[in-house]
Amino acid sequence: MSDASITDIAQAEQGTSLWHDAWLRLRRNRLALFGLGILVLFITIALLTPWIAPYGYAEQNLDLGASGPSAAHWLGTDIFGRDLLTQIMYGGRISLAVGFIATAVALLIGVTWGAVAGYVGGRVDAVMMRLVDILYALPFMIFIVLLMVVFGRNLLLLFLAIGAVEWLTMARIMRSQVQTLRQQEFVEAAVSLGLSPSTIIRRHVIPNALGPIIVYTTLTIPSVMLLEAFLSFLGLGIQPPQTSWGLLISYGAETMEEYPWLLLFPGLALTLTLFSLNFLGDGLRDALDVRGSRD
Amino acid sequence: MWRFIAYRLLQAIPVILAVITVTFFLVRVAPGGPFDSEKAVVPEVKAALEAQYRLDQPLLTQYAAYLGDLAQGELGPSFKYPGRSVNELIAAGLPVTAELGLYALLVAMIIGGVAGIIASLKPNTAQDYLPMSAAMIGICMPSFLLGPLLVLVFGIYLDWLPVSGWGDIPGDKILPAITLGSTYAAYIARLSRAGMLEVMTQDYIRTARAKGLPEWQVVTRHALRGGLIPVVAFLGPAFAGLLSGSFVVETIFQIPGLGRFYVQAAFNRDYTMILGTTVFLSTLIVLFNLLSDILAAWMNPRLRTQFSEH
Amino acid sequence: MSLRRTALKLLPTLCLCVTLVACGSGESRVVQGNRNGILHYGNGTEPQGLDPHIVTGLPESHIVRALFEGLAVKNPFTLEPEPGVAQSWDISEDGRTVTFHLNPQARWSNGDTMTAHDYVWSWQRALNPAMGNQYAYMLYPIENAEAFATGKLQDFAEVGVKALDKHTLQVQLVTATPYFIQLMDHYSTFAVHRPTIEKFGQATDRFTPWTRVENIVGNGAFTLKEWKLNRRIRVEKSGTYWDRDRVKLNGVVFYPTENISSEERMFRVGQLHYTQTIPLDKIPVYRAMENSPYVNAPYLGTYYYLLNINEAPLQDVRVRRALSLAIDRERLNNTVLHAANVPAYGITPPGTLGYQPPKLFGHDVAAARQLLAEAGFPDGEGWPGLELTYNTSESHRKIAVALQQMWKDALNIEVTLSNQEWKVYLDSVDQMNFQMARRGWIGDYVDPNNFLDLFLCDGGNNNTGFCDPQYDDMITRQAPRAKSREERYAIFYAAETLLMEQMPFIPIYTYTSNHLIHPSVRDMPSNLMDSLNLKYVWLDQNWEGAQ
Amino acid sequence: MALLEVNNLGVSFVTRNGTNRAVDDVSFTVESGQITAIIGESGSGKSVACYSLLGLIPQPPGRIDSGQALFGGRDLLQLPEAELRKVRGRDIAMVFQDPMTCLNPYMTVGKQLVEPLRYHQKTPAAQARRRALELLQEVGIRDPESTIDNYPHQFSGGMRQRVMIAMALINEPQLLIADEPTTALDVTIQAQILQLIAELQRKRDIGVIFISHDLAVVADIADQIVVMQEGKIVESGDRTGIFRHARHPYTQKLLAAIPADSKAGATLSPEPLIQVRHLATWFGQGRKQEPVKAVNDVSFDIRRGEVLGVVGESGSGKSTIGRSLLRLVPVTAGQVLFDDTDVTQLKGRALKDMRRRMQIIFQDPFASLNPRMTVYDTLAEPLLLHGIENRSSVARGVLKLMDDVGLARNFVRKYPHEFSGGQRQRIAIGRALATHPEFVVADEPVSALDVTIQAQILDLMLALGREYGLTMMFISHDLAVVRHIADRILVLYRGEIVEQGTGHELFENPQQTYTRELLQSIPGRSLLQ
Repeated sequence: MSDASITDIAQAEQGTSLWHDAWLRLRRNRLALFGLGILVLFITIALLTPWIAPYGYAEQNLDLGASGPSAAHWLGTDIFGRDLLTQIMYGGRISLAVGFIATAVALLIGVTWGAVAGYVGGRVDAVMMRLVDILYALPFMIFIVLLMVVFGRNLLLLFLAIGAVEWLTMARIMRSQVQTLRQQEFVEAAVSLGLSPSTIIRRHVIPNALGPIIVYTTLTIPSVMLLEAFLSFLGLGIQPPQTSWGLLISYGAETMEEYPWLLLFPGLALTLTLFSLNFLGDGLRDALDVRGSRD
Repeated sequence: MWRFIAYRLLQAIPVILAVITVTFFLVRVAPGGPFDSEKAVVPEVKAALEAQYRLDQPLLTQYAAYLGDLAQGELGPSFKYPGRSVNELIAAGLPVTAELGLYALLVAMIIGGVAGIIASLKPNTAQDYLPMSAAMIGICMPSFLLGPLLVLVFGIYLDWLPVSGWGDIPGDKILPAITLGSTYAAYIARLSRAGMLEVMTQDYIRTARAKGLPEWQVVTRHALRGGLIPVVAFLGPAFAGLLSGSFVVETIFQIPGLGRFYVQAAFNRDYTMILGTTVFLSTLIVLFNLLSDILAAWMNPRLRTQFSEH
Repeated sequence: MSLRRTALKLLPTLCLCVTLVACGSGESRVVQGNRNGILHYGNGTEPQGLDPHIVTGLPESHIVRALFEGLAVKNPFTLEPEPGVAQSWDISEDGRTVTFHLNPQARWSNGDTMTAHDYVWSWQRALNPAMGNQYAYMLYPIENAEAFATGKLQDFAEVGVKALDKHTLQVQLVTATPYFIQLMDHYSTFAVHRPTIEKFGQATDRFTPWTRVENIVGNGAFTLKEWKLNRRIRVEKSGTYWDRDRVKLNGVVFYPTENISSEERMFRVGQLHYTQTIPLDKIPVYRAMENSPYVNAPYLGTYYYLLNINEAPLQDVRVRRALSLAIDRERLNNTVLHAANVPAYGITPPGTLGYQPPKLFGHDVAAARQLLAEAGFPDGEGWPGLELTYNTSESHRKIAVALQQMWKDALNIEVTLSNQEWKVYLDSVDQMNFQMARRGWIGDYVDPNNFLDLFLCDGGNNNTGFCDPQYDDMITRQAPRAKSREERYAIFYAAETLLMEQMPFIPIYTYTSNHLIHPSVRDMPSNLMDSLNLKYVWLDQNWEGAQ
Repeated sequence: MALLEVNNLGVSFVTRNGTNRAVDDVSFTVESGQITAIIGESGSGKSVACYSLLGLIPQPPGRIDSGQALFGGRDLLQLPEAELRKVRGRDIAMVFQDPMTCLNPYMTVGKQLVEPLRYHQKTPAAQARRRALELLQEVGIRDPESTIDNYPHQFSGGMRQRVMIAMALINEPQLLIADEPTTALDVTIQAQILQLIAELQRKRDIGVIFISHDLAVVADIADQIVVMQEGKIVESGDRTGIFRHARHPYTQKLLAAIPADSKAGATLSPEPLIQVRHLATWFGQGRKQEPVKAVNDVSFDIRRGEVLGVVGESGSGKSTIGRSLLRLVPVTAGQVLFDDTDVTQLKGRALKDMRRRMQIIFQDPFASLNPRMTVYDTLAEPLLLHGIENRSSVARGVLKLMDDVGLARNFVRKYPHEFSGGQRQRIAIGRALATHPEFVVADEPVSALDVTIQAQILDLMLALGREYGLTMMFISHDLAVVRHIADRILVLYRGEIVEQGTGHELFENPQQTYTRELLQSIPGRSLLQ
């Protein structure tokens, strides 16, 4: 074998997967990079919070009470005189974890469920989607209260409960995507190669349906963060003095006139996350759409 | 067409039946009963109350009796509001919530549609980013935040609009509709932008341009219809969502709608009310999904003729 | 495309709407109300119903008490009973026989005369177990009433209530009950109109439409004119009420103001004369106002934490006392609660009809640490942890969070919080499935007994596991036999002292009522019961000039 | 004076990878009353040159660098957008390639038809409608009164193209630009449309620019021919000049690519590899509906090493036969014996093994390749699946396949969209051959390709067929192509076989009218004989 063909083989074997290529393309998208940067920053802060937070998260100063931004408390304090910056940092730990993990759970279930239903079709599809319909219609609150009573309160359950709700829409989107993809000739080609349905779904269908799923995912994460606050009110979520952005925002909303900073800064944190996610999501969608990079 | 509708409705029956069954037993196992209150209830009184509501009978008997009533369209008496039937309560709340939902949907479509279309005409420019960013804020702005904010600004500081009520003071429907619609506006903006972007690359748009039509006519006459089909398909689920999700807005604005009943029923463990609203809403969801499918099909002539031929 | 056309058509309409309303909302409801004598009243929630023998809540009571009237009525200024349907009453020497003389002018709103028989029939209905009246126990002081209400006695004739003639009602009590006359102002003892109820079903049916606008017959100062679910209930001055000349309002509109922030905003723009309550953090703002509409008054209720004394480490009284001593109630009240309440050190609100509860302890960190060390947890060492359960609410959370930190700071112990949805919380408390739980008790009538009998061994609302025969004896046997109010209060004082030494609960504060009341509202005094008597209220159109 | 005179036109596209000069110094003229054909393969700039005249290329990324286009004394390239709009659809009208996508599916044909009239002439609605009806009649729509309010999907492809033509002519333009107007149509329809355009042009005495990749198509109608390659005009002249005396090698290559010969009959083993017996494939349409009988009671044999051609127009069931053989659609009845195994009965493991032995190449190389898989992944997948190569040897196997199908090795990490149509089809062929199949179904493998590429791919397939010892089923609507490659041909009409024989037999002595009709429609036939 000639030298040339050896380098060819080496080149062929060098792992440049779809994701690697997507990353290369993503690196050229400044907005997406900005989003990614912010997210990485937030996650890093969240991870380091116990060491870098200016105050203890339960540390109160009742006599100080709610005070606006100052040199001692950059973002002000809440009614207990707790440092808001510290609260937001600790809240971010919970919110980001809930946002990402619960969405990942929803993604896993929803994408699998929708892909199978859409690909297999027929009766299986009908039964699977009717199940989704039923779950859609159940009174969510009762369901949550029951979950809590049966399994007790823990964070894992919170993730599952949220995931259990959010996957439904995910499954629907996935299914409709798959239904159109199923007709495509490259799927037919895969069938004629003798690939098993599960391999076809995994290798040929899902990667091509990712675009809308990614966009929906980036919208899901912030709404999951807010949902967490609601569940906390039902008693399923986290307990004081632990906090989350969703809770901080809903507390802040109560006193938006008296202590506007209590709403403004947590709201800013969530909004920034949402925008970053969105830029990243759109960027990722474009990056994964290998055809788009032609123009 | 009719066959299709009949088929879909037929399919809905087992779904709704399953929803009823699961809900029925779900609420019974949930902790706390309808008669629990902070001051302990004398056991004899509690027994008397339970007897009045058939709660002393075996669960399966109650279930069968409930289904029997349901078949006759009876949703039973409310636990929380003695002297009122669930039918009556739903009948009182539905028109209000439906009206609110409709306005909200209109707001969502106007704001979202316009934002999405404007954004799609010049993708990846300021004309795209600005309306889409505004739409995104709508998504992360929950109604418990947006509602009071709007009230403070327009109701109190500017004193332009009433802070609450429904049909009592002129203009009191505007803020609730905007609050409820904004979240959906954001989704519609994204959908219509994506839809329009897709359509604007179609060959028939080039045909329209080749005819010499000015750009705005190309957009309104040729692109809009195809571009908005995904939006129309979204309207059904959205309206169903508006109906069941209007609780927060109804509470903030003191609106006598169904959303409050739906959520409070769960808080009160008002068994018949939970079941009644759930059955009712799940039926509505099915109907509206069907309706928007039909509408989307009707907007697409290819599907329309398929329907009418069948 | 038709969609576009519709949108185009709607556009001008929308623009018009905006310009119309942009001119401002016009004259406010309050200004209109002042002119027309209509009070706009924020009433908390949609009433469950208006049947006096079914309803249980405060919002219901406000409306029911406008539509009905008891035999005796509490004067809103003094809380002393004054004539209602009964123009006078006699109490026998032994205090066990009460004879009411009904006002011959008392009429039902359809014109029927009110009779003593109405009361016999109504009380039978109120006590009938099939009725499921949760406040039937208000009539338990009457002889055999409890037996009848619990189904042990079938024949109502044996219950101690008799119509001597058309206008004379005689009641036989189990034992002398000083607060019995007061109970006549509670809606569960109100008379209801028999022909109306029977027209729509059996006496004890819960589901009949007899309370609807078109059907209801009452005997109060007002009559029901409009009932729009979740929207408003409108009542108008009654033309048949015996004391109608004293009634100054032409009508009242009750609003189900579920959301307290919304209620406050409605008040601010002049949609309400009166709010049920006020968001905690708004208090400083309103308090600082000139001519402040903020009204704060003592209220007959106590906010406390139940301690489950069957559970470690709370079975040790030293731990219980340490927890209580470590709380700086003054500081809590002055910071988080915006000084809106009164720190409590016992169960009975101070000044309950002249009774002053003992104050056995205060904020004493050193003593608390000492007690905890004696109990085996010096500086929190070996502390097994403690969970505080409360139902989801902004103010409960605030108090819990503040106390959690106080305990941490003072005793170096961890207390975890657990908020629960309302019904779940009720279930937990009822099943004693908690270690420490928030609780509030609002008095049904103004008497220390109403608070102290909570902690009887078989008290349905005890929920602590506390049981002391000596305490039971003092409350159930010694106190009713007391010859004088002083003697009775002394027994109560001793009993409460015993209770607070055992500390089966931690008192936090005594409730106050917090309202926003428009300055034009007159003669709506605050009182311990927050008792609303609309008969006296009037609206001053010239309130601005008057000030 | 010429109707349109284009001088030194230059258009470029600015992309991330630099500026791409799509049209380079192009000059040509169009006379009134003549058809000027612009010929070139995709990417040659022929469409861009015409679109840029009317301001129809998106700017950016497009950019007109230089030149002028004189039309009626004005330079179109200098006109402001508003003026240009008045020219578009009124003085110069266009007909596009794919009538499927170029008509607005959400509007009735009537509404679309009158739009140019209503917009440019402000004609009253009733009058415009009358005019539309007349024109529909003229372009050969039967019973326009009842079909004018139908939607485009209710018309067949040919009818749609007639509607497009009517729409272009409704303002009586002086110049008609037809961009590959027949490429997406069946041969018989193509012949009709070509005839229609020629007729209308003569009758109205207007100028026509006819853009096509296929010289044969314009052989009968063009007056002037312009040949473009890579943005430049390589040769131009009148029809006879180009066809008889082409000077430029590219033009000669184009002429040579027109398949004109029958495959010489080869000696084949008589042993059949595949025996199809009473095959029927029906598609249900709901319970009460009559099923679509796509393939109805078809029997034939394919001998080992044979290339069997299957011809028919769209809807004849030719694709369904191929897919039925491969079990890609459920078969309703009948048997497919492959080496004496009934393929229709196979399940699970046995089916998977059978799939290795039979492969398919699809028409549209855009759709048949997973857009998110590189060439390497696409080719490695079957190799690994069937254990032909293992993890360590798979790279070598992939490169071998690329060599076989004539793809440069350094393309191995590229995605399908980075390739031209011909290259993509090579990848698809490589994928099909990866499993070392015995039998390959080629479903219109070249009809989406430019003519010169067509010839290359056909030659490649023949060569590979020999090398791998393949038996092949070659499906096409184009009789000329099939004749070139197939040993034996089946003619399919409405799900049934109407005639079969060798290419030579069919061409020289067609038995059925339908076959004759097909033969008549082969474009440029007159010229070639």
